[in-house]
Amino acid sequence: MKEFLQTVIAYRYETAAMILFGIGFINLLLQKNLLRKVMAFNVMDSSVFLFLAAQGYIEGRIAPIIVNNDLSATTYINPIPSGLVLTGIVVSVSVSAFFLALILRLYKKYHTIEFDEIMTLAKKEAE
Amino acid sequence: MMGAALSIGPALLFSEVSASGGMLPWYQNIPFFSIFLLMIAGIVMPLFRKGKGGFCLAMGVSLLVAAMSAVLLVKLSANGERFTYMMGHYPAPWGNEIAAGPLEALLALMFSLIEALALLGGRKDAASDILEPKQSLFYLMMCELQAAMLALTYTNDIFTAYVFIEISTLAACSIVMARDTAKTIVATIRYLVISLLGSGLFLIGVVMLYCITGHLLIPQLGEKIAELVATGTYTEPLTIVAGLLFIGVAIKCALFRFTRGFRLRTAARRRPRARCFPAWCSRGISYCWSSSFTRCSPLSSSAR
Amino acid sequence: MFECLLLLSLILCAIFALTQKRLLMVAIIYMAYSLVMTVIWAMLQSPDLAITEAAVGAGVTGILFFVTLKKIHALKGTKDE
Amino acid sequence: MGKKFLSKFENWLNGEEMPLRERHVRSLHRKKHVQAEPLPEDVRINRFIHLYHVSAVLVAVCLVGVLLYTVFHLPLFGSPNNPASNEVAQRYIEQGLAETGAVNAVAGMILDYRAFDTFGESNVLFLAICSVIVLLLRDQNNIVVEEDVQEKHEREIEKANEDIILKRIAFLIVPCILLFGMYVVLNGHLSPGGGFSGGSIMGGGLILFAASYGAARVKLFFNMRTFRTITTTALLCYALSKAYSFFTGANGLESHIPLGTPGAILSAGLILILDICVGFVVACTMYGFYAFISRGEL
Repeated sequence: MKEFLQTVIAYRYETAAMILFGIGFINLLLQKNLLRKVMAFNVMDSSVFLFLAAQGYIEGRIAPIIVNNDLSATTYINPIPSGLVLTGIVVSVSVSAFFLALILRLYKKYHTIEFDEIMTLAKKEAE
Repeated sequence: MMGAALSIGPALLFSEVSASGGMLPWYQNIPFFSIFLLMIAGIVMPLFRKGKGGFCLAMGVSLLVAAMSAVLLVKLSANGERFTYMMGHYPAPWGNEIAAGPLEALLALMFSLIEALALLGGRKDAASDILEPKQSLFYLMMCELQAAMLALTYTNDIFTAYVFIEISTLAACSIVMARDTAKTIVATIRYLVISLLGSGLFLIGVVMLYCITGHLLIPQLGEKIAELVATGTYTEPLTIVAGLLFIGVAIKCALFRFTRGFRLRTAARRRPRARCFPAWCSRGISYCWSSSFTRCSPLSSSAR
Repeated sequence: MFECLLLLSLILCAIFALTQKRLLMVAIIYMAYSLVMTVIWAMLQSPDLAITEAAVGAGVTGILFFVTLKKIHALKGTKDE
Repeated sequence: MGKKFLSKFENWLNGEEMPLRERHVRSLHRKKHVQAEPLPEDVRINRFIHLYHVSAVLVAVCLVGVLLYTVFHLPLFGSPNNPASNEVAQRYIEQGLAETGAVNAVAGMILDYRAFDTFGESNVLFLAICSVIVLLLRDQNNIVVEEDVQEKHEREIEKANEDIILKRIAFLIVPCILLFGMYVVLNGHLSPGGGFSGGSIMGGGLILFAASYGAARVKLFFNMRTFRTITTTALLCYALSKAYSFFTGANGLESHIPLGTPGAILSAGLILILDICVGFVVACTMYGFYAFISRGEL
């Protein structure tokens, strides 16, 4: 038990990220409210970014912005994860804006944002 | 599937031509130009007020790309050549790169022809179903979708693949909802949610793979994974990563069923043929990805 | 220690954000989540990410959520209703 | 048999309850004289939803378990010799200053070494704003009369209760926000930040201005036409400069772009120009999202 706790604390960022990923995933599957689905998607994506950024961190080193002409790689953390996360954040913002626009259009038509109600209404309309 | 991919793997790895030093043979610039032509066509598309100009531009560019891919296919299949092309001034483990061989050229030709046919077939429907000011935006989506498919075909970098998968998702969603009725929007939301699940799993797979190997380019990944498998380190994470990547891509590839059925059943009145394109694309992603998995065959061997 | 506290609050924020009844609370707690994330990224020595997350997660995404809520008439108890 | 199963599976994938109903009818036919009481439809749907919930929870719990198990086998957090910090990261830091001229290694990496990704990313933004325009632009498909009436009513309320505090504060801080955004964009290669973060700060400033002073004020200098011109020009500039650098790089040509002295504001070759382009695109896009979602026009 104690060993397990020590492992969890050693891998605290990764553990938290994976739990957040699970929370986002399950809510994306189960929530009927479309706005909450968007939230869940955002939580899921940012948990992956947290995981990635934690992988680039190295104990006792500083951000990769060159100071005092110190060019040795042992002074700075790994810059690659930061760059990848930056790209990923843009993608997730774009997707959530698109999702919100879709929700607005559906609301204009059906006056609800509960997905199962929308499906029922759509089916009724088709018949 | 992984096993089948493994068996054709070595056959695809023909001679690698290094790209350093001096001008390249002219035909090696074709993949780069075809991707950028499509993207630039997409970027200037909103300047067209009417659908006709957009249609002409999209059609012209996709025919041009098809012709270029055909030339590339002829050139490469003559001697089974395979080359990599640096995107920038820096060689492989540091910069992005794209790679092309006969198979990639064939796929690119196929995509361009399908796109051209879809544009031609869907032209009348698009003109009648989509409002005039939005038609050029529809053709923009078609251009960007094709650019994303070509980039997915040629790319040699797994994170670039993620970005272009997202581009293809957004563009395909916009094409699905182009008719702008309530039914198409409901279909789009279902498509989007499922594809977000898929891309989330794919992203986490890419990230874990990066943590284990420290590389993002597929050839280096392949070498590193072969080394890891040989030394027996990180075997469990590797297996799980392979599973995650596979499930993510599989969810994205099987997508077309989610929209097709709904559209056929409720909106079968008259459907623009252009909208079959996303379906073809998600099939295409699977072909691309099975081809790129073959390039780092150790990954597929660890999946067994 | 402080890191663990931040991570715990992150998880709590996520759970609360997704279980709240009122959509307004969902949006507000999501913004708090983004803010905690910003602090964590600053502690992980990635200032680029911290700036971006503060501007995007707590700023623009939050505003977009509020505007959407206003459009779908979910802001009960405010002057708009 | 296989074909039937496949078609059923496809129907299930499409989310229809048709197979359920069919099966029910068939079972009724089969047990005609057993007189089975048919279950009401909502009970069956409820049962299906229940099953879906249980299986979703199971899948998610399994996924989290597997992921946690994997995570504990990954390289240790924060250790200096984990596989991710290899020769790639080393070169980005040790030679990044000489090769790209950027003091901020992250900016040098995303805009020079791995620029193709970043170009794809700005295309994602462009696609998103175009899709939002397709969805929400006011036209004959997209006008609800009652909503317009209500919006007019709301605007009257707004005019009657002008918020003096909001206006004063916005008057004070909007210039500061815009200035800070520009600073972040222009110093992207020297300090944390860059085109994307600076652009979204500027977009936030514009949104605050529009929210406090009314969108009509913003329309005076920022309408659909300027929006289209700025986005297209900036993205085209980005695409062409990147195409030039990719083409020269792959063909082994000299790029002839001076890198300048590291640390000066006019340095780092293309990175400064790309940052400015991205900043413009992102600021326009963020304001565009707000404007289209709130009003359906710029």
